[in-house]
Amino acid sequence: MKKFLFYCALTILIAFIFIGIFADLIAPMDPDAINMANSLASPSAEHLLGTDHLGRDLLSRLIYGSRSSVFIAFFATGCTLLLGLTIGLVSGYFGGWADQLIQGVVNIFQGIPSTAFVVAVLGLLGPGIKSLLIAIVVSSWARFSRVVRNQVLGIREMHYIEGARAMGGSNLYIIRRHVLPNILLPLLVLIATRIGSTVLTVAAMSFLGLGLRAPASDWGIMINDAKLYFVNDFRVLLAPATCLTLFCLSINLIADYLRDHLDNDADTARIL
Amino acid sequence: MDIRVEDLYVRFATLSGDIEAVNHVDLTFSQDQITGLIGESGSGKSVLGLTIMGLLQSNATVEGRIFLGERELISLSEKDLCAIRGREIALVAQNPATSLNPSQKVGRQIEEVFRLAGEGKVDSTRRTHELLERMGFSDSERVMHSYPFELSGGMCQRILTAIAVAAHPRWIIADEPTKGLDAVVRNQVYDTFCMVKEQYNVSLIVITHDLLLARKFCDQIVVLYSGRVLEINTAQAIFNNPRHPYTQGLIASLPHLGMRPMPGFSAAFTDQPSGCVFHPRCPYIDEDCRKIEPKLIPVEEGSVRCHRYS
Amino acid sequence: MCVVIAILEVKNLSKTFRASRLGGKAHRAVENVSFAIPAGQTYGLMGESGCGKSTIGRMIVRLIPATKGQVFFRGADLLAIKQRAFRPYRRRIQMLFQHPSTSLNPRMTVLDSLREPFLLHDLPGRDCMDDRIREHIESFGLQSELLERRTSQVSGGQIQRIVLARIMLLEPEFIVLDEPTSMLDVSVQAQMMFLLQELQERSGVSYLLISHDLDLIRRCSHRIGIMKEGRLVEQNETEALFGAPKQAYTQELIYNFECMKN
Amino acid sequence: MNDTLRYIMTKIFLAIPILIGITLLAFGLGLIARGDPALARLTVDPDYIPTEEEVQALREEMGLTDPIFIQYGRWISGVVKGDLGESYLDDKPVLSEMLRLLPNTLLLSFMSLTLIVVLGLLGGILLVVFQDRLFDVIGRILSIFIMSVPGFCLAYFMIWVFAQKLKLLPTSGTEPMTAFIMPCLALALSSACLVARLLRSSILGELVQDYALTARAKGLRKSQLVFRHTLRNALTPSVTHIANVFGGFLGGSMITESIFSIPGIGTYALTAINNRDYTAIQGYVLFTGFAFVLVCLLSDLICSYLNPQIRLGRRV
Repeated sequence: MKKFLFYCALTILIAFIFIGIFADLIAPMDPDAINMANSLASPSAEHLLGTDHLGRDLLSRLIYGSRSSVFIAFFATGCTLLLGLTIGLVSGYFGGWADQLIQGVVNIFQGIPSTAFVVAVLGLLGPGIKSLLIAIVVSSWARFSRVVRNQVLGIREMHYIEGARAMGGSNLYIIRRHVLPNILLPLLVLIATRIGSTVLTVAAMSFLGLGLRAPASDWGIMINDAKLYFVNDFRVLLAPATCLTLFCLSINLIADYLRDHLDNDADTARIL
Repeated sequence: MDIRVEDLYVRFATLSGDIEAVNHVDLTFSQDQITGLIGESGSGKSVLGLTIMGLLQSNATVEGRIFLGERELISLSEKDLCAIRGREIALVAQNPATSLNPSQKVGRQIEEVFRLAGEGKVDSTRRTHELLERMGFSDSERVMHSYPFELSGGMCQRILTAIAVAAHPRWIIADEPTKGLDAVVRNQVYDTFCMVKEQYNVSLIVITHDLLLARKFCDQIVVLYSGRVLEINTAQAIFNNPRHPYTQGLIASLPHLGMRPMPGFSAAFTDQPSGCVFHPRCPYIDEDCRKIEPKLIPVEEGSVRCHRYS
Repeated sequence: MCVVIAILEVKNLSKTFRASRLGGKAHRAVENVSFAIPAGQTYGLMGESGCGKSTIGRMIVRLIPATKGQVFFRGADLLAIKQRAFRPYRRRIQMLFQHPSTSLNPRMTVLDSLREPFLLHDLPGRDCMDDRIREHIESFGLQSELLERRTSQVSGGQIQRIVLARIMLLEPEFIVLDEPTSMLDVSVQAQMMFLLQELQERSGVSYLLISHDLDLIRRCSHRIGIMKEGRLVEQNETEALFGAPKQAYTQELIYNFECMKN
Repeated sequence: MNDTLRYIMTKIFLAIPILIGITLLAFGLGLIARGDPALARLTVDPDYIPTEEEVQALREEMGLTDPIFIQYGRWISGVVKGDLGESYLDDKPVLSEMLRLLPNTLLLSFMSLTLIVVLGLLGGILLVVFQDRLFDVIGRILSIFIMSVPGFCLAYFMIWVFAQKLKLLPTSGTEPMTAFIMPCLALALSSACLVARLLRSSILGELVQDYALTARAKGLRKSQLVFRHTLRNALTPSVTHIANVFGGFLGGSMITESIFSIPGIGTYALTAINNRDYTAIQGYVLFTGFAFVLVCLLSDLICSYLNPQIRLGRRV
């Protein structure tokens, strides 16, 4: 059952990524083509999901929307991963004064709630994709590195690390061969949840008008556009909201499955 | 009241296949005796103890029967078992350091047993004091207000024993009471158990891999290997005249008795040998040993599961 | 008494751990410990848990830095050698740890773990290391089908053997045995110690055996040191120590062990 | 007791450098983003092109040529006196503006907190009690679904159902009190589901610990075991999570406040950002940071109460 849900979720996620990459080929229409004569049209053969208040094809906008969401989410998470992983590894593995210094900085960055942080940075840098990326990375690397550090601290005490050191393995060798493989699974859970929350943040910021700007196709912007019209035609709101929910659901299911797997791993080790 | 185990079979379903932890065991633990269950890790001795208490995890399948006097325990409902646990059969769990709730004061954890038995708050506190003093704590007031992590391993072990005897059960099952303890503390544990045995008139099942403790403390000893009983005898006879080749090898492995190693390793749960479970490691191996599983054969006052005595 | 050459000599070794939190006290784990280990022999270090005996082992192998003191290995002061220059010694001095459950990387197969010495050092037979490994572990009484398994599918006794086999690939001259059998059953302990003694006779390797089990230490070491709260209270040849223990603490320890046997 | 007191003092003491760090961060962010206020002020009138000397003079007058740490000192001494500066927009003092809007945010935050605590704890315990039965399975699937619905989608959905179709609740504003129901749900529902799941898994984790075996061997039933022993030990991760969420709420929830037109800290920050009002943003970062750190401090103290091992100085 769990496994089935996991594969479903994985299929959905891959589908989103696929649609995002090949948006140009898949989208039936130009997402920005305005046709005021045909605004808020119901679904038809021409417009499978109907049109929005400016007569733009809803389906095409959704497809292009997944491009920006998926792209920003993966790119921002990648940057956070690079920064957070490096800092967390250094802090956890080497310890000492470097650790103390890094933890001091991490504590300060963690002292501001992440949404407030993103909003503030965006407010100061002005809207746009670049500032959105910067805002997300700056506000989330600290939490990421903290998790990595705690994992590494747990592993550092293991005899196989000491054994490799006693055999003459360099720090780089030990990190590559012993530390990284053993934090991989928790790291995957972390990455999955980060991708999910990043998509949400991007949508939320676009919704507030701080992220991407209209007329770009983005789920958050579509929801923002829809807020004046959904009373009469709930469809214009439902479409982007469903996409967003589906994406988050698949991420949550994947993270949940990985977390279960994590526990099982620990359990088998304990029984035997 | 004796505890009688009839044809007990316990299996765990795990990801890497089924594990048969206890394999058709017939045993009688007689009243007023101390029975030692000895065996190495993977012999199923702890599982056997937990099965008697009905405390196995949900992935276990139990077949067979366990009698406490006339009552059959396996078929009892969870509610009836709760009435037996603590009041008729009590447990001293292994790992004293982690077997007490870390966020509750020790006093409250002992009082809880009295409260469960239906006593009032004041009475429970008073009796906890008495109990702790009996257990050899001179400053029972301070101990009662300590958290488990503020006490040493030996003290935690005594608290666990106190919890077990609090409701005056007929039986106590002690699971690895000396595991990981230093010699001095181990002797203290032994003294505590002797005291408990004398003052509380309780029958004990001691599950242990500590052969010396078993010899000194137990009347009857049961040797387990791969979930099967290999030999039952009095403690004297087991150590002075071990019959089963495994028992012989085990005793010869002790550092002060020569430390002569046995060949081979214990069989993995997932692929057990045919015939006698011990045959791959047995120095007296015979053709029958490979094919036919031996029965438990009575020899003098004990019994042994080996073809050589049939 | 004939003159024996010490392979390892520890002089005034001390370790103080800094306080782990604000306002805490520094912990003096080891204080001024000195002893010498003759080549080809076993030195037993006995003490109760928390007396600092494992810390000594880790300082000798340079897993943790010593606060004070010297460790001479064949005349060279190990603690004074620079990090880079120490690398050759990593082959000659090895350590076997207490907990089998964490001694091998759970994400690697046994074969991967055994390949590590070849990857880290220029050992002979590097081109056909898998064959060498197979041959090597069979001489340790292990079947080659173990090689494909992961740590969670191997028993504790087998893991300790695998780790020992890995150590012996490096052909060390000295091994610190930090409670190598305290997590194992008696019969497996006997096998392990028998194997270690056999190796000593064959290759002349010396051991520092750290344990809290007096019977084991007595059985397996040539010379014994008794530790209490970071200090070495008494040391002597095995039989002399048991024949005439001088310190009250030693007598108490021996008494406590004899107690269980009667 | 002595140890407990020392633990609390240490925690408070350790919060001070973090607070100082936040002031630095807030000041730094403002510094990076504001550009040259002197130039900005002189170019307000588009027809007038100031000379370099004039700009320089104003810079000196405004203290912009001083070293950065002196500027920081000036700013921080104002902050200590409760002066966060005046808004560029309407020259109103930032602090008093925020304090004026605070009650709405506080009300919303505390209502949501209550909802999360009640729903999360109750849900978590029920899921454990009915473990592996129908209630547990359906509850887990439902909760993971609700968790996945973003707050602002949920908000619009509720407006559509309860305000537009059923006409039960007002869509916006702060009057009457029922107006807070939907914003509160939109904020709290997904966190409540997350807490329930978190609590479930941590209680189950505690149930397989050794001490739970001892407790069961005493003859405790499962429900007694959960309430008397495992719940307290299992609460720590949930408390930390709730504190994180609640600390975020105190900084104002821009989206919810703007959807339901509630004048609060969030809407204040949003206006400030849309108008490039850097003093106000600076003040907002400082305010949310302080509120967040204090909430986290409180949650640390609650955790140390729940788990005496933390407060009595032993490693956990």
